[in-house]
Amino acid sequence: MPLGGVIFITVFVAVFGCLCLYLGRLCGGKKYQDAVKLAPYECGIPGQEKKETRVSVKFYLTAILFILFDIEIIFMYPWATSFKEMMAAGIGAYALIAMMIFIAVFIFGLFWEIKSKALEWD
Amino acid sequence: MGSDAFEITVNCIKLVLVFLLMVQAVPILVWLERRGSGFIQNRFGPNRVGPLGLMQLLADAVKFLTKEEFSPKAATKLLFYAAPVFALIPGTLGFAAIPLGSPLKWGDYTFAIQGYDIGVGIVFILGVSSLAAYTILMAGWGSGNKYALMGALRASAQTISYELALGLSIVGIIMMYGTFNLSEMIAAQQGTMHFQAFGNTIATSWLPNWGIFYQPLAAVLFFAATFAESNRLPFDLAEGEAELVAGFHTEYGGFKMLLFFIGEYGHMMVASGLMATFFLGGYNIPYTTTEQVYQFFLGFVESANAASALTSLAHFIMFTVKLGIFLWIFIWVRWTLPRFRYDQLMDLGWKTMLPWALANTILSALVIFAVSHSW
Amino acid sequence: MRAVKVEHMLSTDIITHVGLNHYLVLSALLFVTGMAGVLIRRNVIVLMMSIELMLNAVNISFVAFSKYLDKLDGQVLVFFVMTIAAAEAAVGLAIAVSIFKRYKEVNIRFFEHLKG
Amino acid sequence: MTADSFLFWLLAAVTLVSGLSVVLVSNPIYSALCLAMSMVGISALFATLGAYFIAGVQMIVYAGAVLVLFVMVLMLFDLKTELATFSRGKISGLIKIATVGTLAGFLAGAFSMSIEFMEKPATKTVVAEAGVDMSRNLGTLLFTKYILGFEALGILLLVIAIGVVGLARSKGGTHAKH
Repeated sequence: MPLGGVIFITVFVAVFGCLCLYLGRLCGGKKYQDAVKLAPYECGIPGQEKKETRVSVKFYLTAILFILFDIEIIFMYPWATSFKEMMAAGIGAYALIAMMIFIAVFIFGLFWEIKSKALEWD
Repeated sequence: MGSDAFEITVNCIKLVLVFLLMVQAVPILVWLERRGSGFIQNRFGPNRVGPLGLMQLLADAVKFLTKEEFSPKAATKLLFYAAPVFALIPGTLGFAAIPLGSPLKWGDYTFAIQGYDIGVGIVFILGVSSLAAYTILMAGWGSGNKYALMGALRASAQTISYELALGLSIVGIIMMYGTFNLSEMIAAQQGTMHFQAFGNTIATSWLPNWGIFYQPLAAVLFFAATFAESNRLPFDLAEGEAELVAGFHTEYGGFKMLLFFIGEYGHMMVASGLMATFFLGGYNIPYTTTEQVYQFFLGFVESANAASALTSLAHFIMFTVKLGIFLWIFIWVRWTLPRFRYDQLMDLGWKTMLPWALANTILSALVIFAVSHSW
Repeated sequence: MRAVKVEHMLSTDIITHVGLNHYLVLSALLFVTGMAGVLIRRNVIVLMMSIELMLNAVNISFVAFSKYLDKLDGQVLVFFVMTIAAAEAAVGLAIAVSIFKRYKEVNIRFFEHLKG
Repeated sequence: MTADSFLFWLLAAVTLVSGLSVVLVSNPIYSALCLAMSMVGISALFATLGAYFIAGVQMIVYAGAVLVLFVMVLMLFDLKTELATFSRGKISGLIKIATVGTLAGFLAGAFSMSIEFMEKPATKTVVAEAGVDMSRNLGTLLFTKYILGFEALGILLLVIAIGVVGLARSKGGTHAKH
């Protein structure tokens, strides 16, 4: 079972990364800290106190649309693997039409989003 | 993982070796990138330390090591330190799932020249590489710096947007080979071009049986999407210096930065490996099948074990060459194309690549359907 | 019969032989964890995460049944559950965010004032 | 202890601990990250059950998409501020804990009782190890028996995609604050 290998290498890499960090801490130069150095880096300008960042709502709208379309794409995967087998089994035309209806819905959604300017960034 | 202690041990060592292969490729790639960009821009690049500047890698590593360990006050310590460690994981896990050479038959054992042979190869790699978004978000938010946060949000929005085109462009390939398994895909691309159409076999002897000849559009889309996935120029909006300092790793330095570097190059290697596997026949030597190569080596050495080992080695070298070609394209593109604007980037992902990938899927389905009947 | 069963339980069999039961109990524990989250947390986004946890607990039992009853239908259902869960998360977050943008509030108690 | 059971216990522990910390950690961002960890654990558990394709989908959809959305929203709006983590009230808290406890008991009891009826199929040795064949059958099943549900989900996703854009654009309801 490859799962054991996956877990092994994950743990190994994590340990390797931690060791690297530790090594960096061990060999790192002298510690010198003052208020300016510890402040968030803002290209030399004194940082603003409040980190009230006005972020565009587009980011999360993109993320939501990503989820929805991603699932539609994932639905195509099992179909894609079994398409040839379904053709061999004689239900190829049926599978093709079923998928084309699904893709038509997908395309309609995509063009709706483009038309409604949900994907505009400016 | 294996049936007996010997096999398990070998498999574990193999995994570690694959990881080390990935890690040690990073300094070479950095050197290549710096020398290559010097070459492209008609300047020297690092050429002082050692022959051709090769020792520069060592000097850089030592420099990274001696940098002061530092974390800003506003940082959330746990996330700040966890992010670089996690940055290694997606690339490593993905790279270990790519076959690097033909399976080595040694006595009763068969060792796949890859970290692990996962049945659903592509799905696993896609799943693992989608975890990379966490690294970026953790680093950006954990730094407590607004540039870092902005860079992280941009980077993750970009990554997930191009994941759509990436995921959709390979549907045609999965359809064509009828499998998720990378080894089976490579096996299907052996020899010269031949395929079944309208009930009879069509064969040519002047083209290798590579995926790129069946799915050229998918190849372009996939390769473009992987650039965005690995945050490389021309899509490195996450670190547009003019606006965002250095993106989500603004506050990182020293070894932590190095770990991010390894993660990024790991991404590039996974992308190049997948490109080679899907479109250039993986480890196959062009125009030949694995069996032919094995027979060829069997003519030189008597033992089947040695011939199998030599076959694996030849295939591994072939794969490395293909990997190198794509990695070089990554570097080449960096100094050829200008950076996109953010809205252009998103438009390209959603409004151009996604519809084209859809068109590719529909076209592939129709063609496969039409061709498979002898009407 | 009973005594045999008890002895069976006391041996390390329960640790070394993982079966359907183990997966079901794990799924139940996860489900209950998620439910506890729904009941005791106040942040509406954490509530949604707890609901995701509950749905996933159910998915575990689906897949476990699918394996031990040797039928793939369970996996198809998992597929559907995932879709519904993702859709629910998308809509729920959209609502939560639009309320947050307007009222700067993500407390679930606050949402009671929004009725009628 | 065999390798399989060791993997199960390890993954079960990871999943449960991170699941519990989703509920118990007060910072929502940590909650979301713990939930992501838990999802990865669940995905690995699917793999131990031989459902490799579903495991991959779990990684892509949950760990890679849904939770990224959660984390993103939490970071965008910095929602951790000034909010009591747990709901107040001793009595209602007691009732809640009792409810959860009872439900847990019921579930565990129901499972352990129902298991006796299912011992026969449970002992049956199961499907092929390779995950590929499974997912292939999955596709066929999805497109024959569950075709209606499949198309319906396609339309559901379309409706949600349209609705979400409307929601994200909405300027608020009828009950304006000021």
